[in-house]
Amino acid sequence: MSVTYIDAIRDAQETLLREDPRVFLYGQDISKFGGAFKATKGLAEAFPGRVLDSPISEDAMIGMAVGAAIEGMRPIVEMQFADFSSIAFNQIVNQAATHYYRTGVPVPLTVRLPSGGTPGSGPFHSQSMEAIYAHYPGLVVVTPATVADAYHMLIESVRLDDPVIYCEHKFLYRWLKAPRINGDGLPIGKARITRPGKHATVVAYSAMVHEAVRAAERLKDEGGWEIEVVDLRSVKPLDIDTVLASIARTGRLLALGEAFPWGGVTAEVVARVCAEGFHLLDAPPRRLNSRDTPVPYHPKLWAAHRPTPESICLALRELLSF
Amino acid sequence: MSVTYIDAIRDAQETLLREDPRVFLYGQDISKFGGAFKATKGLAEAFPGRVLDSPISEDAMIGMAVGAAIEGMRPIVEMQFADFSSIAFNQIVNQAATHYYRTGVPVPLTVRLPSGGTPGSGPFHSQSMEAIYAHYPGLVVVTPATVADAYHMLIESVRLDDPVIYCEHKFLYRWLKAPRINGDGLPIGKARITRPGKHATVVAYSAMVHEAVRAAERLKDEGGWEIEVVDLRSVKPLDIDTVLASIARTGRLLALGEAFPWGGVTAEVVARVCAEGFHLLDAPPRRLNSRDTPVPYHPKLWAAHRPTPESICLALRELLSF
Amino acid sequence: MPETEEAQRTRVDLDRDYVRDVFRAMLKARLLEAKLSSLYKAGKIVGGVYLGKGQEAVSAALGASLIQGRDIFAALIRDQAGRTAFGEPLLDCTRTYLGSVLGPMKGRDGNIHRGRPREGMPAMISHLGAEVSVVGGMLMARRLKGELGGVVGATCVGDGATSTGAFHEGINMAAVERLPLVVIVSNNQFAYSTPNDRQFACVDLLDRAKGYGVGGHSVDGTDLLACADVIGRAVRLAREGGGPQMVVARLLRLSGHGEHDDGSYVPGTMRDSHLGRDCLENGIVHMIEQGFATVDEIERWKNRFTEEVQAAVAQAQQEPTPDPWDEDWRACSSEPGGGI
Amino acid sequence: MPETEEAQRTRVDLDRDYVRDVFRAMLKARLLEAKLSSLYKAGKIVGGVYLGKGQEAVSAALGASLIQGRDIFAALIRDQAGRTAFGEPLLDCTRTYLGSVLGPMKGRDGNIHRGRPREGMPAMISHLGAEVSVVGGMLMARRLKGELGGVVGATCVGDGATSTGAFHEGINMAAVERLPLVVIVSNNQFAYSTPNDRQFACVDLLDRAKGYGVGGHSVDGTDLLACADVIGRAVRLAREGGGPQMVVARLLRLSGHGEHDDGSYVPGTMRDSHLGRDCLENGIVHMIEQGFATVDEIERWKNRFTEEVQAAVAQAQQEPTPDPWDEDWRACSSEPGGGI
Ligand SMILES: Cc1ncc(C[n+]2csc(CCOP(=O)(O)OP(=O)(O)O)c2C)c(N)n1
Ligand SMILES: Cc1ncc(C[n+]2csc(CCOP(=O)(O)OP(=O)(O)O)c2C)c(N)n1
Ligand SMILES: [Mg+2]
Ligand SMILES: [Mg+2]
Repeated sequence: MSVTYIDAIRDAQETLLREDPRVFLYGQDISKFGGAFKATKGLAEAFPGRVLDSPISEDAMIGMAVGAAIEGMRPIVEMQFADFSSIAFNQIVNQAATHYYRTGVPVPLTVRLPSGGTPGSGPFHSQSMEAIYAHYPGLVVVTPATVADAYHMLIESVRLDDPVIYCEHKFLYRWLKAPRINGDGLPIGKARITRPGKHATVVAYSAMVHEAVRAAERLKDEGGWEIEVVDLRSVKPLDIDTVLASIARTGRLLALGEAFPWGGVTAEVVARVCAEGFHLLDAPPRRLNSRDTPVPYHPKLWAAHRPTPESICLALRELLSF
Repeated sequence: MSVTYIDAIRDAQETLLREDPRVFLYGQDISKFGGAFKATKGLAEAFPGRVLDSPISEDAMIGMAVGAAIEGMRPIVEMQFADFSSIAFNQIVNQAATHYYRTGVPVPLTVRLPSGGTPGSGPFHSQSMEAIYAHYPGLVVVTPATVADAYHMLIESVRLDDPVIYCEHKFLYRWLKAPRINGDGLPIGKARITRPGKHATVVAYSAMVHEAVRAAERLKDEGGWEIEVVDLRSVKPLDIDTVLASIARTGRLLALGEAFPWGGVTAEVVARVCAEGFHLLDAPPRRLNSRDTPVPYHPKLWAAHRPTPESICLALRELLSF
Repeated sequence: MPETEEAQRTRVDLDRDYVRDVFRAMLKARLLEAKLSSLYKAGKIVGGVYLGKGQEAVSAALGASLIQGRDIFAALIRDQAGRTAFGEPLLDCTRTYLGSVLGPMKGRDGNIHRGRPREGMPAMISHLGAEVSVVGGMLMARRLKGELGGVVGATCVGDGATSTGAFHEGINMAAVERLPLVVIVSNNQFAYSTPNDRQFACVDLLDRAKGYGVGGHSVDGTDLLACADVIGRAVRLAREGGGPQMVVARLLRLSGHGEHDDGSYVPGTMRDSHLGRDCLENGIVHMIEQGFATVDEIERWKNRFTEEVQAAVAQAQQEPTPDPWDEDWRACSSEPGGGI
Repeated sequence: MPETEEAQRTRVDLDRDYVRDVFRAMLKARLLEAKLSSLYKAGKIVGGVYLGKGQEAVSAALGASLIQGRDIFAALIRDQAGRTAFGEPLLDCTRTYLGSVLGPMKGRDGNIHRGRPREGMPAMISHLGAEVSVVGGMLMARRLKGELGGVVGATCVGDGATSTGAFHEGINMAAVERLPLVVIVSNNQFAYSTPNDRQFACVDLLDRAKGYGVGGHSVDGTDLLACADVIGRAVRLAREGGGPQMVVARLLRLSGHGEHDDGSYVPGTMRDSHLGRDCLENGIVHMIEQGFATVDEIERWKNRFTEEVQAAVAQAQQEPTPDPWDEDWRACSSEPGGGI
């Protein structure tokens, strides 16, 4: 028996529903149908009246969640795809994100965003929107990369008093498996050294952590390079201390992300490292993002649009040869 | 006689309407009323049927503009405040921005966003959203800081075949004046050295250019420091060459912006400078943004939320003393 | 049919205390807003001033039919009268307008955005239509907690706000959930400067009620007693399990969009028409004629409210404004990991 | 009243060529989609497959009443029949599904998103409701260019899409502008797995037409002749200056939401009811009975279309797929300043 990443998300919601009467789920097709990705399978039956199908109204879904949170509930809203949260953008960044600052009343809601690219999904079922939400004060944005993090960080997200954007990567849903859900006890806001190394640091998050590890393995085989991989886990807050500690060991930084190249997590990571750890760097910091186009639909284009072990290795070789 | 920044915006629209039959204006209260800020005053009368009041439907306003652009028109859409473009977010980033890549058919539309903070405007009439839109492939994002740029860049925006997000700063509307509209012929995509210097470079855009110049003057008076101020003019494309050339002279960078501190233009500037001009830097690059809360309503809080000549001087002194 | 409902109205069954509450809130709000307007003109106000002048009957009829401490009232831009009727203290208003740090928003947000969400008064954001689903969510929470019995959630929007997707999604969702939501559409003929015919094409916004499957009511917003009657009934229907109710009120705002605006786009003929009647002046006549209050009583109320307003203004004016050094500049309550 | 309109229908005035066009498009689309479905099951399709099975009559009746080269047709998820009727080449379809770089989207976007915007076929984005305002804008452009005369713009949405703010804003705007827009709402009783009663609370979605001030029409979507009649008339009304028209069709999709879905949430009783009738099987009977076509003709069409489909699939399968090295990776056409 093994647990997949999507199982972990489902199980976390089951735990939350069981342990906290304030929790309820809202989203399109999540009730009897169990959701487009089956992240809520069986939960409607197990928790009658607490897993509710919504109309196709992303704006109202988040407005509703803010209202429920004001009244002390802990809604979890499933967007069918992260990309559709663009419709809820206003309610997320202007209603949910500003509420605590404006009124002193926190709004503990969690928005689950099925994120990231998969082959053949195209421009509107592949987006990574973490940087968009992280820009706004008042939101916590998490990006679990492991089965255990998928579970524990969802539990923690719902327990936080603030609105959390929980970015779950669709590519990991069924591909990523673990024998069981063993967390390492890290809280939201702490990064993890996924793979220790000493020649360069790759800072990544979500699915790109696994591509970074693959690239690191290749470079190990290829030239004995030891690449450290840091998994940010949450992009806001962003644990710059762990990143800096890693760079103190390696002297070299590659910031890696699947999102579009202008701005985003990689820019924030590089800018913070340079501001706070300039002296630690033995080489110019590098970034690797997707290409600057919408996410293409054809798998051949898609594979060339996002960073791959090949392109990561290329970037690392240049970084190492500086 | 002098021309204000808002006059320049109005005059550019008049020129465009006069010279190009494909141009029309769409927005709330822009027709007979002339717009919330009077940016379209008199234009409805001068160009009957081409300056149209829209319902309060930001999503449909942009959808409409995309459709009209497909058919060869050049719509200019006025958002009453940049903040309300959050409702149009989906149509901007998913419909307009992706259209050329997906179909090969460009959609030449311009969205005017009255942006930035003014005292007493509060969290929903003060936002700077340039970084949000710049993140998405397929959009051009411009941020004029001078009267002449307000004019010429609006003309150029409408002439471009791609969707342009034109961020006009409300604080400059009536405060910023010029004897006449004299451009320097720079195209979108080229930054300008607003004030030459040799000890440090401040990279800024929009209203912050003026705050940077003020800070530079103070430091000149105070200690003879010569601070170079670079006005990005457009944040996407971002003219990193001009920025690098400046840092090659000064060795020091302060990236300055009025937007929220996570991500944004300042992060992108620092990350690019470090990737491409690491060796030029004699000190860790610094950033100065607003504080990480919604824009507060009370003027006293507002003034402490955004960068000011004081806080810019503080950052520069630290930068110079490194 | 709503027209019939309205025509057949007999007002004998109007509760005397309720009508007097409505009227007093209208009067107090008018006096308060007149003060705010002059303070604005004197440059004493922080931010903008948006008045509910001419819309007090609608707003107060709603506020007075809600029960503070149990119901939810998401007041909007022209709801000073409704806030007053619902029981919002005057000081919440004056402190916010005058920038006192002791106000409910501590200077972080202003004026018409003020609220006390934990006390059933959500704090609106500017984006029109966005509160409808928030009130829906508050009601959903009550249902999930088993506390929905006898509760009503209400909000007001303008004619312009009906064009927003948020309004549509919010009211549709409430209809699907059959929540006790009351939405008042105050059709004051203009959204800022934009007239109805550039905002929608239906004959009457009330026609939308059927399209959402919610109760529909039409009312003359210049007529205090009609408002008390129709809005009172809509609230009662929602409270008694009748599902969402939408009330469309016909009226005119008797001020500019904000105090910076002279409203010169409103045609004189419209101002002079029935729509332009002042619900307060008109209300005074009705109150007296129908025996709800005496001339003396009204005079006394006026004096008392004038004093209350003065006191609330004076107190707020003496209070400290926010100090950036005391501000904690935190947008999250929990700060996981210790910051951004 | 729409019910009356529908009931009183006499079909004598149906244009023979039009009906035959509708039917042929239905047939061709069904054959094409059956092929796509088996290619999907064989793992030969790039991306997802969403079929219009059971909805062909509605879609084709719309497509066939539009004039390619003049009108605008924003096809949606279940509009293969409408696309075919409008004149979209089969190759546009097979190339996109099979990942040929020669397709209209060059592999950059896929399948149901394909379009040729400059030829009156906008390329939909996934976000439901978003095309309504785009078609509105295309019509606005025609008006501004003085080329609106006799033009119609049409789009289709599902029952679920009516809950989106975009749908609301788009149709309201078109109503305000009195554009010749036809919106077909195919109420197939489900949005993915979500039934009507979790999507809206009105008795009939048609009730919304009056709320928007647009023409309203109701039709049995399983009945080819009724669709040809009602939808044909709605298009004519729009074309002749009657302003926006909304048609609500009652039907069921006879497939899963996509080919990955078995649609098991649709109750058997509903499948067995009138709603579950197959508009094509049923249409064949009607075509013959009413003398619109003979058995032989239909058989010949079937054979010819089968061959056409085969040919289009075969050709697309031989064509090159996109090569990332040849791709120019440009999201802007102008690249001011030379890049990001
Ligand atoms: C989504 C959105 N777009 C634009 C605005 C700017 N705005 C503020 S009030 C207003 C007019 C509102 O009109 P209406 O809803 O009729 O209310 P009224 O002011 O007439 O009471 C506009 C356009 C806004 N607040 N929200
Ligand atoms: C704004 C938005 N939210 C969610 C989705 C995901 N989604 C795709 S199709 C669909 C169901 C659509 O139902 P309906 O409009 O009834 O059309 P049908 O599939 O029944 O033809 C959903 C929820 C989407 N495409 N857009
Ligand atoms: Mg109004
Ligand atoms: Mg459907």
